Amino acid sequence: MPTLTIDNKSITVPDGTNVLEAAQRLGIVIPHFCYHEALGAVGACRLCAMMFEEGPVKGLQMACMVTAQDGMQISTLHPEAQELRSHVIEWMMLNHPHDCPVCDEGGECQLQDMTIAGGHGRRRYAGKKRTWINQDLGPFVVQEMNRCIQCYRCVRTYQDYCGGDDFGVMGSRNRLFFGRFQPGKLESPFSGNLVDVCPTGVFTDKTFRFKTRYWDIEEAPAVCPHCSLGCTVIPGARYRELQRVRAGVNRQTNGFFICDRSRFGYGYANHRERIRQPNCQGAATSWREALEHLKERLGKVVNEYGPLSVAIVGSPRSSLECQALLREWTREHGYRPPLFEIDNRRDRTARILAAGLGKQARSMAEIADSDCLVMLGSDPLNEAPLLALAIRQAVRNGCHVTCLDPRAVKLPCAASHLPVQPEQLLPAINGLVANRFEEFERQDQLFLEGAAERLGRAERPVLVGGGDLLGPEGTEALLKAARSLNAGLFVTLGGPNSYGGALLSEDGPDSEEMIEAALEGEIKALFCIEADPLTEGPARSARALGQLELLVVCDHMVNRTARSADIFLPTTAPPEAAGTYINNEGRMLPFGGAYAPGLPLRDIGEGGHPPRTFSNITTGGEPRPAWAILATLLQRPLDFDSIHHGLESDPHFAGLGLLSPGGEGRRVTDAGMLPPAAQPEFPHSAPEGSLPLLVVEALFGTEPLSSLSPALEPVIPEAAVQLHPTTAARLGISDGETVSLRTELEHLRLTARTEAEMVPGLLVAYRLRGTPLELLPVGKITPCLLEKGGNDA
Amino acid sequence: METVNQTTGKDVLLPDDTIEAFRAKAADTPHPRELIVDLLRAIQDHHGWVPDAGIELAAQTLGLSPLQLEEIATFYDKIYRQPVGRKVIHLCDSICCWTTGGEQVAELLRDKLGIGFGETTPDGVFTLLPTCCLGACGDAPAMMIGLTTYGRLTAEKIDTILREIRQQID
Amino acid sequence: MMPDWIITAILVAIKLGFVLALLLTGAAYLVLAERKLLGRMQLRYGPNRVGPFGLMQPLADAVKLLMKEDFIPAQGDKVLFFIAPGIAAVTALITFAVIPFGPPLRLFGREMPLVVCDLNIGLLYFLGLSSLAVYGIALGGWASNSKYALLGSIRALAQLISYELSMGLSIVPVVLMARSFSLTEIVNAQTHIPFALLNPPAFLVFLISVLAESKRTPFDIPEAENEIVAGFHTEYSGMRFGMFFVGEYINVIILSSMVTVLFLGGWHGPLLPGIVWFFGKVMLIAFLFIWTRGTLPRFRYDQLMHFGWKVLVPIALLNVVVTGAILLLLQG
Amino acid sequence: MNLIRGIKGTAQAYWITLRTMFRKPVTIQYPEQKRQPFPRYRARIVLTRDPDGGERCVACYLCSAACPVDCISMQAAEAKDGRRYAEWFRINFTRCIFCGLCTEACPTRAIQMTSDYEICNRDPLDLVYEKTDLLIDDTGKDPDYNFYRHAGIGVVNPRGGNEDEKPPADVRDLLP
Repeated sequence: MPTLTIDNKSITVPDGTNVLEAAQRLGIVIPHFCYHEALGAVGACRLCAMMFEEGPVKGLQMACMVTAQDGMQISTLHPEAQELRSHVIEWMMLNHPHDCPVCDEGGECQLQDMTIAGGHGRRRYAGKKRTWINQDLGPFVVQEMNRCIQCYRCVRTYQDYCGGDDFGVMGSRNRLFFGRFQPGKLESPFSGNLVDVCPTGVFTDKTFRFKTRYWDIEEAPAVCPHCSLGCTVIPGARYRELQRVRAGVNRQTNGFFICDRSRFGYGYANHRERIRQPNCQGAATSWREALEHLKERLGKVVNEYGPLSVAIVGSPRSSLECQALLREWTREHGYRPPLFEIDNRRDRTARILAAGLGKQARSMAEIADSDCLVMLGSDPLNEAPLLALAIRQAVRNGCHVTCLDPRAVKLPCAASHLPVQPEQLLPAINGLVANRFEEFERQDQLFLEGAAERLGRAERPVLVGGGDLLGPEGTEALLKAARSLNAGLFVTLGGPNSYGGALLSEDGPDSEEMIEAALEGEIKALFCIEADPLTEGPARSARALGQLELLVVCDHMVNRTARSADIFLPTTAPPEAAGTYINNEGRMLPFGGAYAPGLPLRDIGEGGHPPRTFSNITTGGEPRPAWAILATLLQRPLDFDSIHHGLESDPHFAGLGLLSPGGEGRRVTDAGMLPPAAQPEFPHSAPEGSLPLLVVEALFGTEPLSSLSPALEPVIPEAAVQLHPTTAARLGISDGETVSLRTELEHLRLTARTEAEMVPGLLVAYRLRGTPLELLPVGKITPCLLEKGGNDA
Repeated sequence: METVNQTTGKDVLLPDDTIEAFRAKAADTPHPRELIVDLLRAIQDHHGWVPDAGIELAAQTLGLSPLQLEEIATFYDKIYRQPVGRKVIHLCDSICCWTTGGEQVAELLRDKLGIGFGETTPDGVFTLLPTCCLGACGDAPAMMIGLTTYGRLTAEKIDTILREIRQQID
Repeated sequence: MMPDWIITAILVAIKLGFVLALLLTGAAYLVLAERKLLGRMQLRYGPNRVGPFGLMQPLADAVKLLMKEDFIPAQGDKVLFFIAPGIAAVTALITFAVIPFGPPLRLFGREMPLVVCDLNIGLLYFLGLSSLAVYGIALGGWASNSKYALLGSIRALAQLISYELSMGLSIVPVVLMARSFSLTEIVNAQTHIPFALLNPPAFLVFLISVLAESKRTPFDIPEAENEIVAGFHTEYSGMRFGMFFVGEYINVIILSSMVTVLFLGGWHGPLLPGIVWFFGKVMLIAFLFIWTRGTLPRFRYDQLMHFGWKVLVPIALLNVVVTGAILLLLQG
Repeated sequence: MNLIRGIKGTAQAYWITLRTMFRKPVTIQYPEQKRQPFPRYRARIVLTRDPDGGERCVACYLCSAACPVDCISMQAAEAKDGRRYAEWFRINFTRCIFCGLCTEACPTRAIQMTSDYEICNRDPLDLVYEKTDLLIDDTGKDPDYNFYRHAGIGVVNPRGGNEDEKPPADVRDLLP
């Protein structure tokens, strides 16, 4: 812990801190470009010069390249240092165009700030400036190379940190071009980070192009709702339109970066089909009337059939506050205990994990620090993209990654991948503990023994699981394995708040029981809060819902269930209201509401022009947070304090009220909790000649919220079925051919894609929204018949 | 040198056996990137310069992305990403050569060849390029053609060299 | 012949009607006169848009005040808030009851004094009512539940109490000289020489105290607009504010009348009819009020208190003693 | 002495106000009599055009950021040729205080002030000016300035074709 003095202020910093970081801790602003906390220092921009006056290092040095040592006396205001900085920034600005007024970075431009901070206020260079022809980099990022100052941050982010190989730097000397070999879409799923990381306007957000300046945008730190990792994001809105999402900083989860699904999948909040008014039987009405009507209908059902005839389905998309009030509501009125996930498999997986995770919990920061990772049934780039980035960092630090998965798992780093059948995952996990792999072929045995051996040797091993593929049984086995191997555990779950729902539902009933009860006519009223049983629930949901007398849906997106609701109450989208999510490692992460809901100005119908008449009422401002609707029904005060107070009586949630949005959050306290009773799944009877079909998540197009985003439309994959070349050859199918796929309920026409790295004998398809594939449960094996052609269908 | 595939009549960047050799080498090395310069030079030797298709071929051969090849190809000025004459004259314009009459040599070459820097003679024989240093300051002024460095250039010497090369080619 | 009491009643009604009309129109046009005069003192025209020379301005103001939104502060004391402007206006109006504004008139064969009610303790009645007027201000400021209003009314209370003392003391010599509390008697005592000439110190002290009593410049700290918005009537609007406003200007008329009655010989004067003399003198004093407003800046609060207690009160006290001594000597 | 000076001073003040009362007022009776503003007087805001007739405004939002009373609002948009322009532009003249900070902030000389000060109106909505009300067919001051001739975006001239620019560079070029 060296102590050094900068500008006559002393500070003690941890070993290995560089002088620039030490100065930043002291609040001293020193211009810099190439240094970035996540990327490290390379001393390339020559801008952070400081004068080292006394101590082990002497003279004018780049602060980012000098490790802080005891007894250093440093001056940032030394005339020589100041002069050097002002010259360096002037060189950098030589070719920079005077186009700040038409640049989207203007106002939040590090170059603007650093130029002024560096002491270069007026351009002396009157010569001609270098220009470039830009490349089209796809639907997400706009390039404007004229503005480039060659700091290399983009390349270091894209290639080194994110592992992309289609973007880089070309040329040499004063002629450097940062781009692709040929114009085209940036292939990395983390390409949007170029926007955040570029200190000037070379890379800007195409979806945000020319929309708003930094000072006009309404922002609040929030938690990404598109997977279970809980990355910190900062959504920004103007004129009631969610216009962009940028990465927030949370050193425990996402660090400094986010994935493109998180950044460009925000369009759901502005979706044109979003219903923004309460309605009864399809007719728009007021909140007061809708709630009166709801109470009346609910009262009637309760009077006639008793309180147990009312069932409630919550959702992993809902905030913890909403889920807590749901539980209270059912307890107060004696309704059936609520469900927080309608997908039974995901529900049980989350509950088993929440009950047992305890000390085995690891954060993404700890994954990046791990020295041995074993991935089981996890495909991070498709299921939880930021996890892939954490794994890459671990690999960069010398970690070995082993991956067992039926799919062709692609990682942005080196990994040894063994394709296994989905049902082999469980024996593999048990085998890792016992180091016995009799059920596997000889070659696979060797692979697995190697993995087990590395796991035993590792100091900070982590088992990474994909909840969808592992299922409840696999997760339970993985939990046991992690405990007996004394390894960390990191399992991705179904939704952003699956963990919170799991903690609240404990060993309560599951959706199978509820649907069964509904089919037997015991349930007469169903209350869906941001849940969509018709899409996500068991196949029998439709029949069960047909027997209801009252279906109430509170949601901010239109889905199958919402369309058939008797009473629909509009709720706010995640960026429109505050709340708390608990991510898959049990970290409580509060988020703030960035803006108040309302119909975007652009959609009001005057061609984007604001109306000329002034009004106190926000058009389309009716949506309310789901928790607020519940609080109104419960006649509770409309603030979080009482909800948090109620939750904190449960030891899991200790300290919840102290957290604030944008912080690192806090892991839930490990306290005894009952997991649901084990219930083995029985495979469907497979018809003759059928193949197992595994439906999985994809990076784009399968997550319910982001798939509504128009910005992602160009990157949503085709509806295809993946199969191993040998399987394809056996069926006489070639790559790119249209095939017909029959399941018990559906008949689809898809494109066949051969994939050499996946396991033979299995079909894999993405659960694309808006196609019949979305009705197939994720992670479950569905037997199906695959035929060539399918033109008759 | 065979530059046209006899069966397809198209430009061939590299004979198939050379590609296979590189592919085998790439499979053996932990970092195929180290073969980039060799492969690009091989293509250049064979084809004269490296077109986009050459970059793509090299990328595919080494299992890398085209960009990773292009990064290297555009970095070195001795790898030509645009068509050049059959012989490329790299004339040093660094300080030592400049002080010993580099400018006059440049003038002379421009006159003799009838082209400016970066241009190719109409007969496609010579391309004239400046280069920042050839490491031949002791023999300044210097130029390099192919793999040969010529020092202490004078008008007569240049005449002789150009004539010899033309003769070789013919 | 009508019964005596009916005639009395009719006469009283006529006088009341006359006085009321006179006071209200007087107050209204005093406002206009003030705005015009102040305008001219500041090289402006003053109101000149409504009617010829802006003569309809008071009417326009009245209509405006009547049409304005009547606003009551949410946390205010509603009852007191209603009452306070009434107190201010009514106390001002009924003070005039004891002021004789002309020589007795013969009407219906009876001598009718030109005073609504010739009380033998008229002076005490005036002093009493002027003390009561403080309630309007104090309650108004309190009921508004606003810091500015409260500050304004506290200031008003302190100021009025302080200056009432010197005012009362400066009247004592008048009573000594006139040997009566009846205002008619006091006027009659000045048939030849007004008390202003007989006892200039008492006149000056009274004039200054009266300025302070009316809360006008340079003694307008209760409503000092650049410190406390508008003082005690900050929260008032519409006609309720109008009542405060009218009360203030009626007060100016009454206090000018009191100066006339007590020191300037009332209706006494050569050639012209008494009533003309009386109102002429009143207008002169009123003009003095306006002129002062156009001339002097506002006192600071401590200066105000200093002046009241350390200058006016001692002078008035000394004057009482000196006057008494001189009167005793003259008698003896 | 103090007393005499005080009395004299007070009397003098009274004399001055009395004397002033009889002077001619300086008021100008506005609607009937109008005053010619000084040449550098700055009032009603307009949007000017560049010498080529295009809109100068690039909707950079700087004027709305500089405006102390928040009376300017706009939305930027991109034309087919890459030109950034204001999709709509609105100045609420009921709020404008004619401080001129917007013209100082304007990097393209688009927003300028005129000497027209008579913009009172009975209906506040008539004082909310849209782009069609603001845009004039003139360059105002700096008649030769066209932002896009200097910005390097390639709207007026092809990229690299402006006066102070080199032709576009190419990393594949043979020359260093």
